[in-house]
Amino acid sequence: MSDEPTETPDATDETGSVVERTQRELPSWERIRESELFVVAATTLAVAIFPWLFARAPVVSGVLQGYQDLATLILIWGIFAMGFNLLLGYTGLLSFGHAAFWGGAAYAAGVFSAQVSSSPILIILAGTSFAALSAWILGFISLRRGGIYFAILTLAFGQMAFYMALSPLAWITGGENGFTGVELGKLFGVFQLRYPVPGLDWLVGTWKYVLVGGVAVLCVAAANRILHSPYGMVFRAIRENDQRAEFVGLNVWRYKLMAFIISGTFAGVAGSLFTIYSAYVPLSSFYWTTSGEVVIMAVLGGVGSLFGPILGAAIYLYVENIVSGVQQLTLPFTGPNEYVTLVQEPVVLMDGFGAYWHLILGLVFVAVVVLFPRGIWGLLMDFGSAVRKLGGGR
Amino acid sequence: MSLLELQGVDAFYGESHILRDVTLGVEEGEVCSLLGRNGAGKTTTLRSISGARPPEVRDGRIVFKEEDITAMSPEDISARGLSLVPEERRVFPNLTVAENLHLAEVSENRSNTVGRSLGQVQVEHVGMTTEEVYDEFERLRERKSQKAGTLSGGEQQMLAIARALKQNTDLLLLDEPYEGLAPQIIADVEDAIRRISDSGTTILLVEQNAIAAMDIADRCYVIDQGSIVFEGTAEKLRADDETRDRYLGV
Amino acid sequence: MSLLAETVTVLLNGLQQGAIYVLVAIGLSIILGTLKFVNFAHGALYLIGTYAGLLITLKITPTGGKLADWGYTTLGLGWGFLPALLIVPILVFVVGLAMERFVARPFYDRPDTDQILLTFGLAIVVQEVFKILFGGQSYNFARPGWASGQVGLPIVGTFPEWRLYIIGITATVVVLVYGLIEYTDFGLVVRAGTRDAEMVELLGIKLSRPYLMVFGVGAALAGVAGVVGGPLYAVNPNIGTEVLVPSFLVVVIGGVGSISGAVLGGILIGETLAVMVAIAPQWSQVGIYVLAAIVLLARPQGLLGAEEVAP
Amino acid sequence: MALLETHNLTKSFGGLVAVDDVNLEIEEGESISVIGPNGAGKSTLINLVTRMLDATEGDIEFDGDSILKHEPHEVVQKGVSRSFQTASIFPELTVEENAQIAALAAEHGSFRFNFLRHRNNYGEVDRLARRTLDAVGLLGQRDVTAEDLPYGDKRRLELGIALASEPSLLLMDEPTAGMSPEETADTVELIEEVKEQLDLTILLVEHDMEVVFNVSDRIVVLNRGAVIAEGPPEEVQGNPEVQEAYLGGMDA
Amino acid sequence: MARREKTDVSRRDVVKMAGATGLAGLGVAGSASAQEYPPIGNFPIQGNPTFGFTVPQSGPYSSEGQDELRAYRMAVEHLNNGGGWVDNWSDLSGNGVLDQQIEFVSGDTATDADTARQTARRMIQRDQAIMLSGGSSSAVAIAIQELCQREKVNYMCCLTHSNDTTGKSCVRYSFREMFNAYMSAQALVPPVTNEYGGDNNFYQLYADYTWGQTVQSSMSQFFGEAGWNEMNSVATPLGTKDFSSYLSQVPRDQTDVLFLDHYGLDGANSLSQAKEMGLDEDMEIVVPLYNRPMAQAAGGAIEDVFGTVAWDSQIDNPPSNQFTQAFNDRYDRIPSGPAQLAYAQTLQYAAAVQRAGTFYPPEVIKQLEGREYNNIGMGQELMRKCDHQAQRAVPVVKGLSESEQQQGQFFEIVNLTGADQLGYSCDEGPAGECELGPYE
Repeated sequence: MSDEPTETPDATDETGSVVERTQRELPSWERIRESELFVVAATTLAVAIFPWLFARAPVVSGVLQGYQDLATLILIWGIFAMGFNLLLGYTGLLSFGHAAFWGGAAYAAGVFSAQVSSSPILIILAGTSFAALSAWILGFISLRRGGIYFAILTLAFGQMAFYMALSPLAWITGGENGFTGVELGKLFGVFQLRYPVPGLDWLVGTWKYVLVGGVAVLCVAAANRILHSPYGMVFRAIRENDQRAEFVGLNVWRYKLMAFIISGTFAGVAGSLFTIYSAYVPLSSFYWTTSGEVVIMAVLGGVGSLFGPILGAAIYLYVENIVSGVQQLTLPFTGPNEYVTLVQEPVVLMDGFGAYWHLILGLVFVAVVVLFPRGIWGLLMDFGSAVRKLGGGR
Repeated sequence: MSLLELQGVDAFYGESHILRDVTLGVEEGEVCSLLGRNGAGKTTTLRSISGARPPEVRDGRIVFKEEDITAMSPEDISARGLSLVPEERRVFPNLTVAENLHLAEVSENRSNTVGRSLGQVQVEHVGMTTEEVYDEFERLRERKSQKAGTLSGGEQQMLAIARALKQNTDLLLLDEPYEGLAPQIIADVEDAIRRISDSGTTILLVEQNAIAAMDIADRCYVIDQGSIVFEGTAEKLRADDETRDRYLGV
Repeated sequence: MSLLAETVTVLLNGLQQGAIYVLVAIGLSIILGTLKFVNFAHGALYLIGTYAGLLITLKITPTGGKLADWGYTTLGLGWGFLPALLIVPILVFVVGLAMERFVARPFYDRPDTDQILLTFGLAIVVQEVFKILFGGQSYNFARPGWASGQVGLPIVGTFPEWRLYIIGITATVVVLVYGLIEYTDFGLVVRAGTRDAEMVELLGIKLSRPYLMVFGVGAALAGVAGVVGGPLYAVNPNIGTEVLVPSFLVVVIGGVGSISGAVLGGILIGETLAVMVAIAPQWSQVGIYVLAAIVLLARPQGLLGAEEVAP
Repeated sequence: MALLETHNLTKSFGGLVAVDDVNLEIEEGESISVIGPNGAGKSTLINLVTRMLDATEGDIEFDGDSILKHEPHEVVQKGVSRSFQTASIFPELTVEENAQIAALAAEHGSFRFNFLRHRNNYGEVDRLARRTLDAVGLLGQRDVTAEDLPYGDKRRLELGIALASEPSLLLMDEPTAGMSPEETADTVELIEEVKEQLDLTILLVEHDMEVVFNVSDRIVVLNRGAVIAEGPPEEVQGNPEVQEAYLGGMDA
Repeated sequence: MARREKTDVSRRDVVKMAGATGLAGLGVAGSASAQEYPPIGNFPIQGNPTFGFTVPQSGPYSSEGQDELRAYRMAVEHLNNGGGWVDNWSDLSGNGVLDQQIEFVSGDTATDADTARQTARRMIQRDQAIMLSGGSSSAVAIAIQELCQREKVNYMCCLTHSNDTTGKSCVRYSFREMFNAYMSAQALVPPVTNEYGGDNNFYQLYADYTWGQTVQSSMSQFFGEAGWNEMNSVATPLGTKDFSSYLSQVPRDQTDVLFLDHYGLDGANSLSQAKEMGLDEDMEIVVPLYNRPMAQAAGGAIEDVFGTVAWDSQIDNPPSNQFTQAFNDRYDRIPSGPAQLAYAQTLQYAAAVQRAGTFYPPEVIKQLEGREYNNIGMGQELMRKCDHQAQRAVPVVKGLSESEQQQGQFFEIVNLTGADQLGYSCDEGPAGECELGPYE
């Protein structure tokens, strides 16, 4: 501690400025990775090659057993989970009622498409606005209480939305049958969503994917920006010590409400895209299991990061749609249908394996909660940095 | 050997080092007083002795009746005949006076919970009966079906002491029993402490009200910044102006 | 049917429907109040109770699930209902003890959110295990023969005997639990521990055992609910989660940690359902959520919640 | 006019009166210490002024306006900042971010719709944060995660957070609790430094007499919720009533 | 519902366009004969033709789904290798379909429209299924057939009873062998009036969604026409488990017959609770549509309760017996109604492909439309061109007592109400609301 108050940082602490200088000269991998441009570019690239890799690439897609629409669906849920995580992972609020925003947007988008305009962009705007508005109202009420009360209140409101759609509002929602009257027009009045993209269909498939992928990149960019805006810091401050945040002069309640609305808005974007994707709105989009699924995705993937929840969504949907169809679990490279067959006779590890998919997800989820609070993404990051260390890097 | 001995105890609250190499002993039958300013480490010492966590004792030993109790749980320590009357009394406001007292009795029926670890240690004192307690503290008898939360500060202090007496106490730890009490009430409490001491219970009294404590104590320790800075009889402390002035401000 | 008779019937129906929620909610409430532990897996205990009750009471033929695949053509002991009513609570009590020891205890110091996530995951696991073993379809849990009839009641005419038994069993259990908490040493320790756990330990009382007991008793109550509620509806792996959500509402309406609150909340929810059915059936399910929202906004600590709960 | 005034301020919990009819005036630029035995109501007083607790009776005026109707964050915005007894920081954020949060609240008010503006565009926030960290001597550790700081530095950061809110009145709740003698001395020095530098009015709650006598222009003594003495350190020290209630015993 | 042909373009159309720009589409290959028809949906087929079976494998109807899947598997085996009905149907060879061996994929619907649609998408897109079949609830069937219309893939409904499936939600690409609520009501009238008399007061509780509403309105209509007097009908919201409040409002002294228009689990609950309240002592109870999981969950409560089933192994005619026999030989169990539907629908489709000489969906559809047949054990039938609804006999059953019930046997057949007593013209009833949409 110096005796005299000094103005310049350099004088106060020389080591600090040295560190800073080295960082300026040698931009570290971490620093590049943090930069906004890099995040958006990397996301765009990943989104662009994802469907090819997943559904069409030689060997890889055969092993993965993926298909185009599942790639689309993963992005949609990825947006949902990523937005949800702004609330859970960054602000520390656990909502069990986000189905209300996903489902609300999906229905609003569907009804809008049938009644007002079938333009995909307008549909998304309509659904998203509806979700944001609902989030504002429900957040306003639910945030009166914290902790478990918040979780239970949001759960209750989500269920209320479900029962509203089921019965009293069945005249507009289609009740149990879901909403089947979705109308889809052309993107920007030009591109038919179902058409492949000329020249790029081997890569991204249809215009529908381009729309969803484009929105996904925008959402990642927006979420990334939010996290690097004052909000990102305030959210984390609230999660870690909301009393202190209040006593530095921040209106904690309003920031919490904003976190809720922002995450509800992301859920709305995703819900609207879901309507465009499936041209149908199932009643179960309001059911609390939908809220539960997004919780699982976020936690599974990793609540501490931007991309963790997207990974979580991918894993969840992959297991739900692909692994659940696996009848026999065989040892890799055994049996005739493998790309590399070592043993002709398949070595069966488990029969009727697919039926266990939900149980497996449940067990993995519990394991993540207990053992890896940073989720699978966190695990991968740790692994990555361990490898880099081994490789002699910093 | 002393009834209670602290041998070079270092205790931490999280990362902050509160007790530094504290060594003290309490002899059977005496009233020993630990004095010091607010924040000097008195409460931490008592919490360390009674097994409450935090603080964390990272170094040194606490020996009670020749048994090392450093790492024991509060209930095991209590079972060995050591009772704490904590700061701010900590009576259960949602229970009646009678229930508060009865709770202390529940701990006596603990053969099933701590019997094994109790081993051969002899329990010498048997706690007072409820009647004896009420005889001691008439006021509590009048209020026995009242919720403890509705009692006045002095009454709550009486209840906290009474509750400790109902246990099979050999050593009573009193943490600032006079805190926040009016002078007349302080006199009452002091009276009660004297009588308890006369009946043969050893007492370790922690106070920042040094004069009141010196009045009642046989022997005194003074703690400052987490270290023992004085040890001796109350007379010796009275005579030691410098210590009093420096560490106690009197 | 006269208006009076109709009203009384509706109220009686509500009481019975609320009774199951009361049983589940008391367990949730005392565990939350005493141990500060949020148990989203409480519904799973109800589920276990129901299946255990079914298997003790009857012999069933599994028609789906792995047990059927493995060649079990009949399952169950067929001992009848009364043995089930005795055995199941003990069984679920033991399950509750195990849950406290291996699930809850390591998580007492973790934030609420982690507790919710953990037990939510656990609830999924339990439900899936049942689904895999017994199949997703429903089983008929026949009411015991001695209680399957009607009883004549003044004003209402007749009322299903089994439903009266449910009200009776629930009332008895509630009184027993109330007595346990209010008039025993165990209850005294629990009530004191709810307020100031450290002080209880400083008094020489080990709390881990009473905590274990609280969890066990709470679980056993869910088990009782499973046995008496099972025969009301078809039995399938989803009943656990179905009962959980309204039970949580009961807890927050009544006030955390309060037995009488849980009773009041349960009756309110049951009556709301029953009355809404009579007035505006379309809105009956929505009604209980609206009720919960109103209560929570007007009285955040719940109707009989004494403690000011941290926001 | 005084910067902070309390009029007949009273707070009772159930039957217990923790703060009893307190009338306090703090002039701008003054350093005041509130002392008193444990349970005298010192912390309650701070909690009342920062609106953490609702007053039972009486009024609190800051800069001439009653603040009783305001939320805690609004009071901070008006210029009343506080430090907590235990280091109340944001453990998983870096030291710099800890300060930035407070600086942000100071520069941008309690709430703003700026969720799409990059943080790099807030130079003034950064400058304020750095200046504050410099003032508390933590600038060199600005990239360290707060929870990894040694205890003394955490308390320093705690003070830094309070200062980054750009207060005109700083309330400090036992800033040296749990510190070693050296740390305590450093802290006293630090308080005097920042007071000079930032032109602060300080209300200090403290039990360490050395700290109190070093730092304060005026001392207020509380006992059982009520003010029993008030005045310059030397005067208070000699006051027999204070001796009796706080330092001594009944028959001193 | 709004028409969507304007905006609807199949992927194969698009592939053509992509091809025109000189780029590889989704990989058009196929035999020369297939080239006679333009690509549409998953036509032309690459490799072996694949059928997709969407059945509930989890959830409350999973046992029913398993039975359906057994029947589907058997149907594919028979198509490929002969056996069962294949041996008797002149259209079918027993050597695959159009001499191509059939493969199949199965997927879970979980009796949830969302899951079902996701599964169907996977089958259409990844597995290139040329035909889908399955479903054990109307919401699922409607959700899938709507997708099939968009994707131009044939869909053969399995168990779906709602009027809407071939009413206002009907589509060109879907066909229903199963009868609907409208026909259930018609079928129930003769035996029920015969048993309980022609002048009764009846009361209905119905599930408040499209299926329940169509059952309710159909019962009102036909029992009203038969001279019965409807006292009231009360909607019970979906999600209701406890019907006691509704049941206690039924006026015991005036009601002669109570209709419980609930399906599956809800039906089991409402019926058990009605019996529990002793309503059966004062009135007769009718449950318009039975299925096995429901009977199982209701146990003895179904005793003497009238209802209809898709099919029952006790129906005594050569195709029925032959199916029961084949199923029993293959799986050692008695087939359920949906199993018969699953088997029949798969074979119907295959026969239509054989007749058309191509898998080209519009041609297959034309072969199915207006087809008359009498080979699946339901008497003389007609697959109507106007709404794709089979006009066929409906089995009316009565529940057996608990002691008489055994594995796979829950009902006794009371009547097989013939096709001539059922049905409605193409401009009335549900068909009046049906617009099938385009072939291509």
